[in-house]
Amino acid sequence: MALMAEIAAQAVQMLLVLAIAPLMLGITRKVKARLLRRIGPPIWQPYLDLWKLMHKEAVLAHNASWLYRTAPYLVFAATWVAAALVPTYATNLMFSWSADLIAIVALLGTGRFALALAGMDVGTAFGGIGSSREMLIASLAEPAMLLVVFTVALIAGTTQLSVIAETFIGGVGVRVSLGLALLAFVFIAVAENARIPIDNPATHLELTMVHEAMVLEYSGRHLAMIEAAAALKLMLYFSLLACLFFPFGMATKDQSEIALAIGLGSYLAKLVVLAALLPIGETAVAKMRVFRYPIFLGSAFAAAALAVFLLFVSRGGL
Amino acid sequence: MRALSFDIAHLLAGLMLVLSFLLLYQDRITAMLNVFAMQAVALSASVAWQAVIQDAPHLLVTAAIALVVKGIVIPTALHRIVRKLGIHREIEEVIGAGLTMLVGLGLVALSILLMLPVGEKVSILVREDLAFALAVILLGLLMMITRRNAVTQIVGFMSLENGLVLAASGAKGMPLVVEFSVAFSVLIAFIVFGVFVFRIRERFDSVDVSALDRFRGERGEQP
Amino acid sequence: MSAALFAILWIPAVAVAVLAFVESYRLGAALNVLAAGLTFVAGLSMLFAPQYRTDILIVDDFNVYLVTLTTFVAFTSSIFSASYIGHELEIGRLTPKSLRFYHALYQAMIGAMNVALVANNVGLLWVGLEVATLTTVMMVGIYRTPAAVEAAWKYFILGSVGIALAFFGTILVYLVSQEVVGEGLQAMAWDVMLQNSAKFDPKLLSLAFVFLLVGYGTKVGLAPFHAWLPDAHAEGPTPISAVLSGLLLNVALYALLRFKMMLAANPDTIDVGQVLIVLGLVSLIFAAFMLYRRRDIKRMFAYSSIEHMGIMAFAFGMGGPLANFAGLLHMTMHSLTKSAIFFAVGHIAQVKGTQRIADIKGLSVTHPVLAVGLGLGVVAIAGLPPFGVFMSEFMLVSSSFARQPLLAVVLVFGLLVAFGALILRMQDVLFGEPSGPIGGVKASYVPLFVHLAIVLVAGLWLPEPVVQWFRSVAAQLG
Amino acid sequence: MPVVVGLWCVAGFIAIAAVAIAIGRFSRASALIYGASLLVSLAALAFGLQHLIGAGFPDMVDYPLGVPGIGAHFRLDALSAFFLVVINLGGAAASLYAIGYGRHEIAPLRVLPFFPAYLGGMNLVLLADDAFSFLVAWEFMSLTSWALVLANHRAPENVRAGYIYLVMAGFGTLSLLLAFGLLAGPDGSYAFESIRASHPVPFVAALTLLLTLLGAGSKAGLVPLHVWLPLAHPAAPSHVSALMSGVMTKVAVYGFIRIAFDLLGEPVWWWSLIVLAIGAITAVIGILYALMQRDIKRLLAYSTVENIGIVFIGLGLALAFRANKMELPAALALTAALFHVLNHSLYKSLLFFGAGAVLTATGKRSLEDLGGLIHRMPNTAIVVLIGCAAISALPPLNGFVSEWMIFQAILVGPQLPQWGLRFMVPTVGALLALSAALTAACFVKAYGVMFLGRPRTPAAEAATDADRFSLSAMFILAAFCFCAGVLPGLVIDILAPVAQSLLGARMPVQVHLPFSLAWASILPIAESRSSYNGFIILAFLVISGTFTAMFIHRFATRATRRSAIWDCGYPDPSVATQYSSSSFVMPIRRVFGATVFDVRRSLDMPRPGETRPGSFHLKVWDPVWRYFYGPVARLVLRSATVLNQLQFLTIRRYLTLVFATLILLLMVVAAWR
Repeated sequence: MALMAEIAAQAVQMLLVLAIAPLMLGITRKVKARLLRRIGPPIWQPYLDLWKLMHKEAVLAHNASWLYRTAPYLVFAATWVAAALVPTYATNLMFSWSADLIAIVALLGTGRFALALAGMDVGTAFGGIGSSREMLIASLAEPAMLLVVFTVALIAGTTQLSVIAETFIGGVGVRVSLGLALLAFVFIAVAENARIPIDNPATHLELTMVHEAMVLEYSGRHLAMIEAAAALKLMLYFSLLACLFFPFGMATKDQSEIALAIGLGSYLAKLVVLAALLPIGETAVAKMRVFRYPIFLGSAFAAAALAVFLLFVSRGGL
Repeated sequence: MRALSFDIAHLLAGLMLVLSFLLLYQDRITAMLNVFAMQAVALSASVAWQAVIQDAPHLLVTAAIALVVKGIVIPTALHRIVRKLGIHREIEEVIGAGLTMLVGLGLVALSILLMLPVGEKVSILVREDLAFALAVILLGLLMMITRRNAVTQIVGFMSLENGLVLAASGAKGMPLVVEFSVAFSVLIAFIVFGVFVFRIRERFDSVDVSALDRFRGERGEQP
Repeated sequence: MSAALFAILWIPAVAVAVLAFVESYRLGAALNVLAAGLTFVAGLSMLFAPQYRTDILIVDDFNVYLVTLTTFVAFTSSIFSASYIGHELEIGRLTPKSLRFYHALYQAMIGAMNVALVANNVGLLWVGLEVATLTTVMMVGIYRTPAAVEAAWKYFILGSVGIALAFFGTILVYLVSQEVVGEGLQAMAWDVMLQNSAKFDPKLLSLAFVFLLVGYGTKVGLAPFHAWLPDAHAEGPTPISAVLSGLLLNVALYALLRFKMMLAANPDTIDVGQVLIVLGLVSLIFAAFMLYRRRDIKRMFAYSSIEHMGIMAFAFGMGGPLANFAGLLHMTMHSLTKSAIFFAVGHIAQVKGTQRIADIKGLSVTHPVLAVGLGLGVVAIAGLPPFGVFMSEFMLVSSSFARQPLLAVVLVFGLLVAFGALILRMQDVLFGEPSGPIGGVKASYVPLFVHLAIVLVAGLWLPEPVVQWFRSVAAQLG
Repeated sequence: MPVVVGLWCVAGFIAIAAVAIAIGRFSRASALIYGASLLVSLAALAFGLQHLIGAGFPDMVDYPLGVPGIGAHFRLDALSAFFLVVINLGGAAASLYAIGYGRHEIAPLRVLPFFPAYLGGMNLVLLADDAFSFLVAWEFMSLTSWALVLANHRAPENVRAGYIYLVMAGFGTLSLLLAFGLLAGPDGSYAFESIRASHPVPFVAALTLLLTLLGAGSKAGLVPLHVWLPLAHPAAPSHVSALMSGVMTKVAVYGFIRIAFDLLGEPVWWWSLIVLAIGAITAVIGILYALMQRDIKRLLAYSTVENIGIVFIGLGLALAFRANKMELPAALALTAALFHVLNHSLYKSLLFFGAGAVLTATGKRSLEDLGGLIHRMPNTAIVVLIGCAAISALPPLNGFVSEWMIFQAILVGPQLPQWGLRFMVPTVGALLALSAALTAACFVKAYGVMFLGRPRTPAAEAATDADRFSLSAMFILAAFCFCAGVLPGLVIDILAPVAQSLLGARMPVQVHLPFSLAWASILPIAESRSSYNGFIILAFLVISGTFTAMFIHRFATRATRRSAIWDCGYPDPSVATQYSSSSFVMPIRRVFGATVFDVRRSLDMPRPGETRPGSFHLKVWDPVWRYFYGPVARLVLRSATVLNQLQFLTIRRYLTLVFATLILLLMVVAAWR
């Protein structure tokens, strides 16, 4: 019986992230539009888009292979699973131990791998540009991400997200290194989610496209899957940010209804705040040239490395 | 008697050394050949004297060989070769006679230096004798490498060999000395013969190297 | 005096007399093989004959094995030469008359080397070595080409100077011992000297050794006394190259070692070991670099012989049971391998009609068997397992690195440089687009592959008697 | 007893080689020979596995061979048993593959005898238990593989590759020889037991470790000794390339482990600094060069360099922990390294097989000439895709597991007392992450350009799928990659005896019954509560993916229409407009270019109005050639040229040399005391 309950809790989380991911997208778009003095689409617009796309027939190039058709589902599944494994409103969900932070990052990598291949499948120049740049960004972001993981793992003594969250809720005091790690993490999240200044989700200008270029040929349900995956990814990074740096409010030991409710509420609140902050940041800066990515992500790397080394100092070694 | 015998042996050995220096000094082939003949005579004399004082009659044979072969036969043969092959009468020196002399002196000094500290186990006579012999040998080698002319170099080798015989005869009761001297005479005969047959004229330096490349295929870079 | 000893000295002598009068070259070759074979049998039986000494001759465990090796290689080389000479006669590089001369000299050389090996009297040792040298001189010049004459002449002059210096050394040794053991033959007997060498005058003994070193070292082919060696190997008939590399160098080294023992027993003499180490390393490095610019395949392997003589000199210079063992093993393995290589090279040069490496390509396509033979030979001589040379180099390098790291590093450097050159040339010859004639071979592969087989087996397993022999000699060498 | 079985397997290989010499020229021979090798390697594999599972207690035997007085010793323990498994798995796969692939061989006699001999040599290395037998087997391995590299000797570049390979091998053997010389000491106790018994002083031990790094590293391909791999591996026939790249490098790793962890006794902490640094540099440099390659087999060879770097990172960590008596993390790091060894042997062999299949189908090795093969070679495409995903360390495949474990070990790093290591370990971790990400990029490129897009040449257009033997070999390896990724716990438990015997500690038991939901999830060490469960991740992926697909097909639409490429409205029929290998990596080249590459570009752009075509040439070199090997080679040749003067002196000059030496020696005598 308890087993069923736990499975239910896990299932709830899976559906939850899936359900509110497009909403986050909608909120960011809306806020952004307002900042640009536009009315902007309603915040549930993403749901409508997805629904529409799902019902359109998928148009495939003549030489599209089976890989092209399966990739969207793989990307979606990988991202969804990753998102579902991040503790959102409660820790110690039943499957949370089956993958730690590194595994979650790697799962996103699986999705990226599939998408990059799909981008090259029909053999267009745009697809190639997209895949190539996507892999470049990833290869620059990954080391920084690892160092962020390293920082939190050094404090929590593990890479297991639930445990990290619990440790931080237990209170580790304000640390410079955590601040730096946060900075680095934000940079990485921006890059990974193809947001300004790295990429612009709202453009089809070939010189600047990265993510959009990869998925240029997609249509119909496949495109829907990819869009959903992108939303889930954004969502995942929001949850990670919340869980790693602002875990307060999460339901940890006592899994009582109250605690769960508090956890859920605080979680949603955090998400909304983040979803509102992102476009503000985006409107503040301008899109970068491709060959300035290294500098952007390099600074993320530097911040993360600094975080690690400061940690030694602040602790005088472990 | 002991002292006298010693002095005479010493004298003859010294004479050979002086003659070696004369050989180094010569710059005309004919004269040099004569000096060499003199050295051969001196050698045979000293060997004969050793035969007397060691009362080792077989040494007389050696002395005879030295006298006949090196004192008479070979010099005359070389005179003929020089005429036949039309070898220049002058001797091409690699380094000047004066410098050669200095080096020679150095070699003599070295050989004395080597022999002086030899312990009491070895009789004084042998020691002195060896010092001279060694000096003669080294001077012979020096002559071989400071002269370009084939005949001169043969002569150098032979005076080297004189030194050997001198040393051998000085070695008390050394077996087979005669045989060795015979063997050496044969060896030298070979050399003379070789010069004659292979028409090795001016240069005892090997035949001009560049001429040999096409046989050896050795010059130049690898492809 | 055992029958075997008698045989190894007199069979060649008789053979010389006979062969000098045999007109037909086929008969001559056959007789040559026969005589060499009998000598080998005799040499083999000497392994079982008791030890023996007089003031003139000696058979101890230092030379008995070398006699066997020498007679064996002489035998196989005579088989090879039989098939080689025939071809030379066809293409008219040699005349039947010169072949008579050649066969007689061949036996004379074997006899002389045997004399040198079993001589107890250092004078006789000298005689044997010099006769062997002179006979090879004549055989090197046998082609009468300007290059051959040049090589023979060079060999002859340098050799004669060596002879003279070695003789002076011998006189000195006699003088030293005569003052201690008294006049007469026993003063020239090596074993007597060895027993008394502790009482000898160290200064004079060292002086004697220096002359012997330069004199015999010229025949060992240690740099800088090596000059005659490459040309003699390259311009002479290949069987002679094989015998030169395989035997004469060994015998000369053997002579040196006899005297080294004498000095090793006398504490106050100069440190022979260091001298040998220096000469060995110089030869090794020098030869290793010289290998790169070689165009003539036989001359290249001649330089490789210099290199290996350097290695042996280094080993004996290091001394100690392991290094000496390695040195002795290396002597054996090198003579077998190098002669095998020359067998292969001889046939290759015949089928391709040239000794220029640049003109021999893709041999593995045109003449696979020869290619395999040469390849295995080079692999073995380059010190790669599972061949015997590797075992000796293994012991030498590992033991000397534990004792004298810097020297061992120099040694390894030289080995590596030589390795690079040998492999480079071997690949040039064996691989790539084939060039030159495809024609068949009238070759006797037996000697080649017998040698390689022995080297291979020895690289994996040494029979116990051999080990014992090496051990006892290594102990004597100090 | 087991060790004797192993020796029998070696003997079997040698026997097959002998037979191959005899019957090699017949047409049917190749199938026969490869079949026999398959059987023998399967036998060796089985018994190695059985010995490993049976806790792998050491078992020794010696024969009166080899160095007199020492004898030839052979020993089978957990470590060698594990490597037996790795090697014979690769060997069996290669043999199976070659049953089909070998038919295309032009000169079978240049391959057939050496292939089994090569396998035998590698097996013998693992069994050898004294310095001499070890080196003999080691060099025998090099020789046979050298012969295989020269199988197609008419291409000059292959001859060059073989030369460089053999010289590097000789260098490696000599350094190992020196290392053993130090270990064995002046009196030459070469047997490994006596070496284990002796404890060298730290300085000597450190020197030995460095020499071992040189020796084993030159065979394994550590930077800067890696230059021969990208030359030699492509030159050999593909099944041999698979062995050289996927298996022989593992033998080198074995050699390093054997000396550094077994013979050398207790390590000193700073050794690990060296190993870690070299490992990390090797990983990054290797994958960066792999990215730049156009020739698929060279790309794979460079990626081997990278993976070897990763393995050495693991080994370095193990050394560091061991030096500080932290057995459990040491066990974790070592197990991770060994796991990666296994993984790499699996997917690298698979990828080389794939490359071989493409090579035989199209005759092209350059990526720029391929494309669209996923349509013509569907089966090959699937297995190669699995291989690429596995090597790119993507969950739920096996490559990820080993890298995850190494990361876990890295996360324990800060508990090390030495500051040097504390700063080194995170840096290494970042570099490892970098190389992992670049690997993904590299294989997206490789797979994308080779199998996806449109065919770039008629040859690629006409390709047909591989034969069934080759395919089955590839599918088996792919299956192994999959299983090792999904059930890593099993592998870790099988590996446990190795760490136990070398470090006296092991990772916690992973697979324990009764079956629970936590079944088969990895728990690296108790204190870090991290865990990973490939099985559940896979289940999640499959369930959610299929569920979504079914949902959409059921409730939305499954209508599909084929049409021309849209390409933003400007479709271009020319296949040349596709992204090529070079263009794909251009950004990465621009980012890292100045620092690590030696790039030569030449652009020829006709002025407007000129009709001639423009051209752009790009060549990326390994700078180690320009800055190290080139100068060394030039130096050797120059000194050879200088010394060569001595060949042409005159007799008189030679006499002068003799005379000078004589005088010198005389002076020595005169000066002596």
